[in-house]
Amino acid sequence: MNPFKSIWNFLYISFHRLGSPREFYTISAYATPVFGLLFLGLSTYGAYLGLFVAPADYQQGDSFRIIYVHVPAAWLSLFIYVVMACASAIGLIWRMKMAFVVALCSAPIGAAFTFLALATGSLWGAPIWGTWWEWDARLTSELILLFLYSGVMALYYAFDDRRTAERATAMLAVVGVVIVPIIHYSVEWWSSLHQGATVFREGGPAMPANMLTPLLLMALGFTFFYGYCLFHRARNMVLHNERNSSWVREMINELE
Amino acid sequence: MLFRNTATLVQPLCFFVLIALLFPLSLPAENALLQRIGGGVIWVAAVLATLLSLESMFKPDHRDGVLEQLIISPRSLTTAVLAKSLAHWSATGLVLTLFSPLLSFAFRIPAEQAWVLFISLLIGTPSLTLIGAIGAALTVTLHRGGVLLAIIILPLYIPILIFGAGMVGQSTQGAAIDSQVYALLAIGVLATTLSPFAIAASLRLTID
Amino acid sequence: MQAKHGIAKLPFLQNHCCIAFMSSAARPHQPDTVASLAAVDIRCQRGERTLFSGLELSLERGQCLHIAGANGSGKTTLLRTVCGLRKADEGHVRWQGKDINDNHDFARAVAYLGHKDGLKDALSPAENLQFYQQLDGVLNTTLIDSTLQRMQLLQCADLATVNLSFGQRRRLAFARLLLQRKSLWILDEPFTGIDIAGRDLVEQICLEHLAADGMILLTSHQSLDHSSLASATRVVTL
Amino acid sequence: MNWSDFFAMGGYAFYVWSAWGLTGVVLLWQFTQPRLRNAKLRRELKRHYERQKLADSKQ
Repeated sequence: MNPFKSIWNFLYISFHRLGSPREFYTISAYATPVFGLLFLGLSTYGAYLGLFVAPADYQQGDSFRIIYVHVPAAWLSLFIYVVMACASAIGLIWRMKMAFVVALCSAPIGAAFTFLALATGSLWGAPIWGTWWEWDARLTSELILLFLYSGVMALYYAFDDRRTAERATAMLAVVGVVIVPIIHYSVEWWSSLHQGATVFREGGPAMPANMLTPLLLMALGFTFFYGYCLFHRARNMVLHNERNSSWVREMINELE
Repeated sequence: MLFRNTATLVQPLCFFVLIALLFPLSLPAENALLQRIGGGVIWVAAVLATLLSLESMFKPDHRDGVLEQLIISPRSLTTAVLAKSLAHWSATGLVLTLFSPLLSFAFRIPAEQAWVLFISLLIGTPSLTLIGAIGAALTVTLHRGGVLLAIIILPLYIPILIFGAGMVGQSTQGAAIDSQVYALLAIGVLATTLSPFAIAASLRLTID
Repeated sequence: MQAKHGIAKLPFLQNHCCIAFMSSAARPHQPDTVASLAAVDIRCQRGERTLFSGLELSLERGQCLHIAGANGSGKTTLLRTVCGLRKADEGHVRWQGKDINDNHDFARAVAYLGHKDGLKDALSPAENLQFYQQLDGVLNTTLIDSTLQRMQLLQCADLATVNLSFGQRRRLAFARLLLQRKSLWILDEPFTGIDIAGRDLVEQICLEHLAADGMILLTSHQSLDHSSLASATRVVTL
Repeated sequence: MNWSDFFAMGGYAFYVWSAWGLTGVVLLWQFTQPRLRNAKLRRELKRHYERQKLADSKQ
């Protein structure tokens, strides 16, 4: 059996096994602590590097260290939205309950990270711009993303029947993800209309290595944190949704 | 059907004009200021009027059961929904666009910019109705879906608003506006091709 | 060329009904040869409560199936699942062996009459029927008048539907059913709110439909034993 | 590496530490919320099942 075939049907089987809430619950029991540990390891190390070791930026001085919190949060807020949209699409196409659970559990985490990105962004810009809020392209896109998240969550809680709520929210997430790049493009154009390129640049690969590595570590660490919270919330949701099924009853009764 | 009860025709229009007129009343009414904000204000009024009238797109049909018949009929729901959206646009978007030159006088917008505003509304409002219809389809079964419709749809309207109002702003400074025209047209094409499927799917999702 | 790919030219733009855009001229509906409806191991849930599970249903030509059951036992949900408005949580509904999901033949064969009668209040009965005819791409007003006459609604054919009594509206909804000439009728509480004369008329229509190899799936509180339909009816209780 | 100028952060202490502090708070909150919900959920489910056992035994 050539390797690709075996990898493919391993993915295929695990994809389906993850599909059933019970399998997910047992698998996630192991995966959650692993994610937690990875997050702790990476982030503390990244934080240590970012705060202590990395040299101050020649122009912005130490306020530049906020980047180690702002960029991972901003990147994650977009990443989580895309994950939510993919999970929703999977849920809608193959009718997988678990996909909806993943999508719905990601929404609050995504919103939290978007808020975080907004707050740290304005904190970072404050000393430079002198104001707490600046109509800068990235901050405005984050703000709109925050409204998208709240729209998705508001729609979910508006329905009384859970099944319709899941499917409607999934549809909104999919429609949203199609429009997010357009929003980003229009905001970029719009902000270039008002003032020139913004003062604080993203940093990005142009940064020297010792500034960049903590950034990557932090971003990776946050992603595992997202994985950890997602699995935790998903387990709760699975318990709640499947409470009438026998395996949940046995599990709970065993606990006494 | 829509033209039958003219009420649904006149209401968005009055709402549009009223909102637009609020601004000159509430702001110091010297010409320079009015002219600069005119394009943006009229666009925001158009967005709000469209949003308000979206409610009456699927709710009446849902209430009397016609929507169910549409869903199970052999006729493809997507074309039915596209036809319904175009009919709905002609009652709201089109009417607002035709009235916008009148409002431009109230805002002392010179003829040349008023013409640009007219074009931007003409191109932009169909996408407003089409994308808004997705939200209307999602919230059709809810009793108090109005506010929710605004919350989920307004973020999606932002690119259209930016390009539409931006087009007028650019033209006041005499700058070239063709990039915005292309952007709005692109969004329009995207909306007309993709959203009917999304609307039909949303209806099938929420009606059961 | 235009007829070939079936885009019917807009017969009358001044017609105020926006659905007149509908394309693809429809072929006349003859009841299909092998027609059978089968529901296999269906489970339906409302909220967290499972209404029924593992339900088996089958319906052959010329048969009428009466779903009996207390209020809230899921009769309406079952009907809406069978007619495709709602997806079953588990199990399949098959028409001629093929799943009804996105099944064009099934869509052409099924007609549904629910609690909501699907009539526009602002339109008159004649216009309502005209709307449904256009939906199938057919237009022949003589058929409309004959159906209305059959349902004794001719005298109020041009009154706005909002002024009709509940019984008259139910008869108008039945007129729509007659008009669409579909082979499978799914009726939710067809007899509620109809007077004795109306009830006989409805039973008469159903009998004719069954005689013409049609199929009926209905729910009703009253038992059908004493009615003329009893002979052709099987009863399933939820 | 003396601690005092580390905390001063080149004059931007307030901004840097509030940014990191906020991050800590948000992460902590995202970390604990599911745990609280989990505990509450388990208690509710336990009571729910006991009530059902009671209901079954009564019939």
